[in-house]
Amino acid sequence: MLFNFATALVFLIFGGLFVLLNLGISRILQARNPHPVKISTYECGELPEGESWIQFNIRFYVVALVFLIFEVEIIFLFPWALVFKDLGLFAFVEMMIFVFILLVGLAYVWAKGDLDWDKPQSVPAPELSQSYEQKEVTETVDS
Amino acid sequence: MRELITTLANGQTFLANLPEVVLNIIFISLGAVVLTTVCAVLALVGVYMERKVSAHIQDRVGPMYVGGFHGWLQTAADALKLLLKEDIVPALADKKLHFFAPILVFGATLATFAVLPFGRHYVMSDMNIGILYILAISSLVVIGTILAGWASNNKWSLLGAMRSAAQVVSFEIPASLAILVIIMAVGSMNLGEIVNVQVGGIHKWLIWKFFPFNLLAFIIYFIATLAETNRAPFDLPEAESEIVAGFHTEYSGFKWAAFFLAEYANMFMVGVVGATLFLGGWSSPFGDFMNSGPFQIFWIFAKAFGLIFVQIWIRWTLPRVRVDQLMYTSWKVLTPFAFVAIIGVGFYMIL
Amino acid sequence: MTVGLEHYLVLSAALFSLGLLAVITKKNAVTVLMGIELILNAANINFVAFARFIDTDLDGQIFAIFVIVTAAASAAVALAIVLNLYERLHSINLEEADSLAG
Amino acid sequence: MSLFDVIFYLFAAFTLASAALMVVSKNIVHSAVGLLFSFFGVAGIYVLLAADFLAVVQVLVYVGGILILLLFGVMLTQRITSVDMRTGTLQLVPAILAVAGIFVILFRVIRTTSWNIVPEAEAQFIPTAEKIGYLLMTDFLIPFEIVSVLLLAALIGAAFIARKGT
Repeated sequence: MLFNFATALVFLIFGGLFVLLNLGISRILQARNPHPVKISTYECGELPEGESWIQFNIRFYVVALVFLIFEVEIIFLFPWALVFKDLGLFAFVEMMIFVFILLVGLAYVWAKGDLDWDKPQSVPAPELSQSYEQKEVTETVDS
Repeated sequence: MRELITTLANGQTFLANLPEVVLNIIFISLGAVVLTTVCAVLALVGVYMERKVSAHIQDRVGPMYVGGFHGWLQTAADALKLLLKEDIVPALADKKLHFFAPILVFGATLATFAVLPFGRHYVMSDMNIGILYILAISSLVVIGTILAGWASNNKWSLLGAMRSAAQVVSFEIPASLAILVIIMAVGSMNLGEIVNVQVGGIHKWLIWKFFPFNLLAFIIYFIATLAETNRAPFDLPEAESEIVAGFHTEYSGFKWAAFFLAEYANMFMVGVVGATLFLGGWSSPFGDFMNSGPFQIFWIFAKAFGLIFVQIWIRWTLPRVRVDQLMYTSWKVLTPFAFVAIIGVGFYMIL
Repeated sequence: MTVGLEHYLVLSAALFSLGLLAVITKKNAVTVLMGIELILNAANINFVAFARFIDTDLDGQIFAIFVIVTAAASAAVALAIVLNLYERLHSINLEEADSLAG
Repeated sequence: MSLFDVIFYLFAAFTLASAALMVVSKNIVHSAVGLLFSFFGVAGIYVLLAADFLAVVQVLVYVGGILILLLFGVMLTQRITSVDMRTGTLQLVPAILAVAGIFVILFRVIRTTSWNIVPEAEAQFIPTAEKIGYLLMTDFLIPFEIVSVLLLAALIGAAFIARKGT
């Protein structure tokens, strides 16, 4: 058992080392032309505006919350699934009660609309102004 | 792997003189190096395949020039180019975390390769809770993504990272529940044992067992992993029309390549796990025919690349979904159906 | 094998102390929560160590699983409260949040 | 000192160092990274204690669940500039003294107690997941079902509180 986990750990470390090694190689090979514009924050060529702070929607939190609760449920479901073959009906009923209680929670957040993200409202397409349309047409003809 | 080491230690080679601990360390490191290379090469193959398949789907030819035959060296040349590129770190970025995030993401991806069975004896770490380990270690990738987005100190990076994290965690639940169906049927979390019950031909594959519930579970698993690897039609975190390149907007050079390699390695990992759980893993679909030694590696690769091909095919067929549709798919379609599959299999097994 | 129960217990005690330090010194509510998680981890190490060295049944490990579950539930509720607080006060500094008037 | 001991000391040092990083760090995201390493180190300690299932659960729930939730909480409540991300500390010196005192007391207690350790032979490295499944379905059935109620309460309560804030 220790051998298996040690192997996994070595793999994790080697993955990191692989990136480090290549970063080192890259450091030797790469061209370096530092320029203040290069290291400014990228905003599609515009000058960066404001701080990179966005008021995130609280729904991100609710999704993470529902995920966490179900993740915890899953850590009980896995050992249950291992012994399910042997224990049969009894274990099945127990687990169904467990799952049902948690599905009530899912039903709650579902009914309260916590899982609905804001849908884009279907706005009728704005009428194109006459002059704009004409300009488009003439430009195409010209080119 | 363990047996191999013991045989070598007991054999009449020069290796027999070394203590077992040293042998273990040598072999684990060797395996790690080999699989790191395999992982990188697989990512390159995956990128090449994506380009070629997408090109043919769109009725063009894709890269044709580099390396002669159908541009097969194109991705290798791209990798070389990425090594030569300047590594730009934004002035406002958190330098330490900016550096650390790609390492974490690639390391976590490679760590999942340790337990993947490429054949009856070709598995580095035959862990008894292998599949749970994969689920656990994959969550490090999410953390790496959030850290990368935050460390870049860029609006789009952060928004992309949050989107990516929310998406991955939402789809992790249906994926885990679909995997659970297999564990119920086999009674083991060891990937090797899961394959062992499927040896003997295509009719023994677990996807056909408990029809139609395992098939349903496979479909759920496939869709969920599609979203977990940020593939189209669920590639919102990288929706270039909305948020530039998502969480790796501020990454360049090899740090960016690390994310890219990790993404394709993840695709491959997901394909191998899907093939192992549902499609017989390394076993041949024709019973004993071509089921020995190296053929096992061929079969697992063929199945995994088959799944990757379907992923690419879907990417170039379907348009991107909206965020609300994404959440709808995960919580209101896949999760309830995954529970239906579990309950259905439970009934099958009791009756 | 020289590493025994006491080594694990000392490690756990040290981890507990660090968590406690975070809880009593930090002003930010989220950091305080992180400290609480450290304390729970320390307790878990004790449970598992006892399960290994004193009571070789797995009861200690099951307890640890229940502790993890409780930690998850408490983190979920606590963070919800923190978010709520932030919406009201636009700060999650615990010194400013000592009013019960809501 | 055997290899096992060396690994234990490495993991212990790693866990404590990253926990210290979490406490010392002024930046809250750096604190979260410290916490990440610390959780990971504790998972390693679990493996050394022959609790393989628990180690994976530790990573799955703490790193994959709680830490992500914490990071989401940070992103939702902080202005993401380095100035505002700093978290101040209160009464540092007396707190360190008090905590050090507590640690010394704990250390003394651990050293002086005579622990009733069972013979080493019984403590083998055997897979635990299946046994935990049996125990949950038999001896720990009532707590197991209560957990579902607890989780339900946490889910509904937290969703309710979070929604009220907006």
